[in-house]
Amino acid sequence: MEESVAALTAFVLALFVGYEVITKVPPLLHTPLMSGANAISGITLVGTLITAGMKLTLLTTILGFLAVAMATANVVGGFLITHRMLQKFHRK
Amino acid sequence: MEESVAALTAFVLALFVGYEVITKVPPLLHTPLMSGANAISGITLVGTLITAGMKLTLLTTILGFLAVAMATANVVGGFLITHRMLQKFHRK
Amino acid sequence: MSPALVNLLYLAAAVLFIVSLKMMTHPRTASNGNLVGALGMLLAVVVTLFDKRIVSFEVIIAGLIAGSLFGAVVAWRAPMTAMPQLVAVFNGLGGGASALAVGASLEETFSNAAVKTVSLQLSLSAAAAALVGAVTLTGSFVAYAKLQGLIDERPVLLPARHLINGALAAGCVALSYWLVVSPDSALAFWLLIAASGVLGVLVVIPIGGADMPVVISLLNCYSGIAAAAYGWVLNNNALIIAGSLVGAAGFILTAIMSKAMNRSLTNIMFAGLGTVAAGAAESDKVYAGRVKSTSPDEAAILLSAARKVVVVPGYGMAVAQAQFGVHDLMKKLEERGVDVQFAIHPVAGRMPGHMNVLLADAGIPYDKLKEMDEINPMFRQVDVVLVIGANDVVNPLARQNDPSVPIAGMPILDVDQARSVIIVKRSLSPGFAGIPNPLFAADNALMLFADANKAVLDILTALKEQ
Amino acid sequence: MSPALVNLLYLAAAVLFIVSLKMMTHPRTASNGNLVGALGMLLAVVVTLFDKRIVSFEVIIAGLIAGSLFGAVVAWRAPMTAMPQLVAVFNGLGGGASALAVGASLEETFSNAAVKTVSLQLSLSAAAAALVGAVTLTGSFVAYAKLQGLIDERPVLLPARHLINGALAAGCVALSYWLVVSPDSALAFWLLIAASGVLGVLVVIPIGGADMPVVISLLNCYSGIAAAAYGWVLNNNALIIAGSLVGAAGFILTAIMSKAMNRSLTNIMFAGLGTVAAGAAESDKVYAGRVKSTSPDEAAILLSAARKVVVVPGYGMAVAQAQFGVHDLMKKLEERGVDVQFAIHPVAGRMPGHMNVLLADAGIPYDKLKEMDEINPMFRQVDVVLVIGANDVVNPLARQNDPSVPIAGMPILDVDQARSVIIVKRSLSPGFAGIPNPLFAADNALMLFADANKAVLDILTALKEQ
Ligand SMILES: NC(=O)c1ccc[n+]([C@@H]2O[C@H](COP(=O)([O-])OP(=O)(O)OC[C@H]3O[C@@H](n4cnc5c(N)ncnc54)[C@H](OP(=O)(O)O)[C@@H]3O)[C@@H](O)[C@H]2O)c1
Ligand SMILES: NC(=O)c1ccc[n+]([C@@H]2O[C@H](COP(=O)([O-])OP(=O)(O)OC[C@H]3O[C@@H](n4cnc5c(N)ncnc54)[C@H](OP(=O)(O)O)[C@@H]3O)[C@@H](O)[C@H]2O)c1
Repeated sequence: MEESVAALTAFVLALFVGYEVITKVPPLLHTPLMSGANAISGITLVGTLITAGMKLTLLTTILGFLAVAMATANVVGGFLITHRMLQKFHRK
Repeated sequence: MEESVAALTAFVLALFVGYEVITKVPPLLHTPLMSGANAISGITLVGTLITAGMKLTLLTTILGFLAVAMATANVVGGFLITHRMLQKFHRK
Repeated sequence: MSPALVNLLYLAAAVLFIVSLKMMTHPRTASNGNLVGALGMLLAVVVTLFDKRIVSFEVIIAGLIAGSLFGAVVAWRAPMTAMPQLVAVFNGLGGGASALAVGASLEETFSNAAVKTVSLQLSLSAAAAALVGAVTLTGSFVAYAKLQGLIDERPVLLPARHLINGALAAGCVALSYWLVVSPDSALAFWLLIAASGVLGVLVVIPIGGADMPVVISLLNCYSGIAAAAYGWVLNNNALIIAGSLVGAAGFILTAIMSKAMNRSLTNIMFAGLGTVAAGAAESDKVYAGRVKSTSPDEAAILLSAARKVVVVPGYGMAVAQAQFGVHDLMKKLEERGVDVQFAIHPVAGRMPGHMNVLLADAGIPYDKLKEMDEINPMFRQVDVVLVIGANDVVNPLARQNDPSVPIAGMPILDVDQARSVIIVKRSLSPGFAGIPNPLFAADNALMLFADANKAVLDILTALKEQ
Repeated sequence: MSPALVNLLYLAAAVLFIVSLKMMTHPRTASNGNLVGALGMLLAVVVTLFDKRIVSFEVIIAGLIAGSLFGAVVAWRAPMTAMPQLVAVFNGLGGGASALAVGASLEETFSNAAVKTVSLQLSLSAAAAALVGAVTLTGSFVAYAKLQGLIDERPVLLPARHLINGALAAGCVALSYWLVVSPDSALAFWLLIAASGVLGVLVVIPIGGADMPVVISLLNCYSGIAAAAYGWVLNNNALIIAGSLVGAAGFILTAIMSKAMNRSLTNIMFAGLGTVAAGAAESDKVYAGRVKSTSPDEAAILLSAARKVVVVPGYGMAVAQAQFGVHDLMKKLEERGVDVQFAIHPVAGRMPGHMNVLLADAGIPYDKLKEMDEINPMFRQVDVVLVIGANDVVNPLARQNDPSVPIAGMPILDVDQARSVIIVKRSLSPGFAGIPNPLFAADNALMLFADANKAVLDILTALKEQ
């Protein structure tokens, strides 16, 4: 239970941080923000790594592989398209 | 150590929250902000309560009493002057 | 590594994510901010790989390579105009990944002969991951298919759809209950995955293509919350913090879009908007012979005689891919000493910031892109406004209080205050909101009926020939 | 109560503090925001009292009553003009409280015959609390005494003060080391308290009265960090989060003040500014017979003939307590159809937001108080600017790049662009920065030499007699 309260604390505080920071992003950058946030949501990769790292049966091996591959695609693709988009923004 | 990392997490996230929120306070309200923040820093009252709640010797009793009284003065006085100041602000 | 050190490094990764989002608040720093975010992710992954819990690396390495290749190739080859659907695909993959990972944990627990029960935490999180993950996966793919034109982007309204969806949702709840209360095999989990997957399809199908960005943003919000919940199970701060950041981002972007469209989220999700066609009678009343049309040559003369020109891009520019022509037009006019600026409405196009990305792609510097509040007071001093494929965002009907007007109360660009307005579109047909636009019949308005790209190129040719 | 529930409620208290600060971002919600903060504090205190660890309530109740009475009486009776020093006093008390509380824990541990060693966590936190707490206590009281006029507010520059302070600081470090490494009695702790207390006095004494707000804000920042450290020892999230919020607030306000004064923190803390007097020769050159003075009657005529008047208040208005007269003057002018507004420079007066509090106290609505960036572009349309006891914030020398000018680069109110400027002050003597002000010799400037309050009342009388 103690641990859960600590987790909740981090969750609540991060929500506040997220709210404050993201309301400051100008409309100009809303599309890259959307895709950048999506890339960050690929953090589930960390969870899939832990799962895939303890392979046992054939079924779990396949599931683990798929999970890691999909999460990696989310992360790599997400950061890459955001990067491509932001490269286009420049001053005169 | 685990606990310390959780504490550090809360500390770091709260610093971000504080920074984001407080940079949004307009100069109009900087004086009440200063005194309001000071009132909140009176949260050490909670710590002094825990200490004073386990009285043992005469010396620690006196110290505990003084600590609680001083921290309470900080809290009560702090919120009160902030309140008085803010009562003055009104639209036409 | 000691658990404390691992957690400290996860915290560092989370701080990098926060810094990354903070750097996104300015176009000068945004690009580096994205790299900072990627660095945070790299740190989190490396820390995880060094953590004691991982015993076998083959599957991981294979997955990392396969996923990286797929992600990189898709992201690298996609055109800038396909950004919304790309975000949907990647988001869907992320949601699916967490569902599968939890499924693997579950199967492993059951395959272990010694263990006959599953902890409450695991079964709870498995139910949550299955629900959110599968809905995100299939919902995002439907959104992708609609935007990519693989399936009809109009709302597909099944008869009794609310009933079917309600029944499916009830089934999902029942399956979750089974999974949590008597977890004796993984069957409940996979059934739940299947039901949620179907639900994801059925929920998104009746939403019009134009509302897809809202859906994508909402699914993004979900996947953030799911990541945070997953982090709670693993007791991992990086997941918790990153997840809630993403949740907040998705929520705020969704709210901004609904607010700028002046519609509630419920309306977007359940009203099946996008099927209504404007009544012909109504538009006849508005336009009734008062619409003046013009030619590219005349437009070129007007533009080159102006001192101050403002371009208002809209969804039609995106459809026609006219942004490159617009860039050349801007250059040509500037050569002739005309001051050219761009007025960007917050919901022009079909996703937040849509126009900005396209114009930036065409090489137009971002300091020429003005936000609505900044440029609205200046329209009185503008000689010519060139509206390219925009409609709702310049519709003066929005200023009325009439609740039957779907965009009533939405702030618009006050282009009607300029000396003259040239509107490029193919016909008098309405925009996303499906209502006529009195601007087209205004005294100072001239219609240039053509595909946006063709019109811009024709004006350019006319300018060169002058 | 279970520990988890206690922690949950502490988290709720912390969230209330955050919400409280968020509500401080708008004058409409700020007052309720303060109440929300007080509610959070009440919650934290009640939770603590119900927590198992507390066995004896007599001392606590006595302390709560004594502290509440003292705090309430002092806060209730103090005039609005004494706000900076009041904040200093309360902040000092808070710092002292945590030092004493840690001292009590330490004494108790040593008095317990069974325990012969102290945990590293306790000794570390004891050293930190002694240092920060005692410095905050004595430093705040010196700041109080300076602002309250109990001691000379000019910098007291001891010979070899850097040497003495350095030696004291080294002593503090040595005592802390002793306390942490071989904690066998509380002696090291009390010696450390004494040394830090002296250090607090010596560090603040050489700082000029006008720089006190920066010092107070910095000490506020320290006490926040100290509370967070204390929370780390007690493993209490309410303390950690509230402490870091306060730390951030103190830090940001300090930074805003230094930046607006265009000075570094080091300069404020160690330069002993406030002793320099402007060279008479230099000011002769600037003013040399070009200063025109005026009378309250003439000022009244100018003001009542104006359509737009802007009042610029400064430190002199606070000294003369002229805000009530200013309020009446505003009313009178408005009766005559004159548009009156106030231009508030971010560092006018002696603490951030100083002028706003005084003018609000006098009943002037806050929508008449304009920030610098908002009003600067409008001065060209202003007929009369009435500068009341302000000097540095309207000094055009700040626009120069000359590094010998202490305020060079500080943004100022562009009052010299108005049609005419009336400056109320008692003499040509300089303001806080100690430099002459070319504005006083400008063609469109008129000096009204008098105490601010007297001048305002005289103008008011003249207006009534007109
Ligand atoms: N940005 C967002 O986040 C977002 C999200 C969801 C919904 N929306 C909604 O989308 C709308 C955006 O307004 P908008 O003014 O940008 O677009 P709009 O109101 O949808 O109008 C687009 C116009 O472009 C014209 N068009 C289409 N293809 C064209 C082509 N190839 N060449 C020239 N013109 C073409 C169409 O007229 P013709 O057919 O006559 O050519 C149409 O009237 C708003 O109602 C908003 O609420 C926005
Ligand atoms: N606000 C902050 O946070 C803060 C903090 C620390 C330092 N500061 C500094 O304080 C200064 C503030 O500028 P300011 O323009 O408000 O004040 P100022 O430059 O200090 O000038 C105040 C003027 O008021 C006049 N005065 C004093 N008593 C008066 C009375 N009874 N009646 C009429 N006039 C009186 C003085 O002239 P006479 O003696 O001729 O009357 C003096 O020139 C800046 O340099 C700023 O950097 C501000």
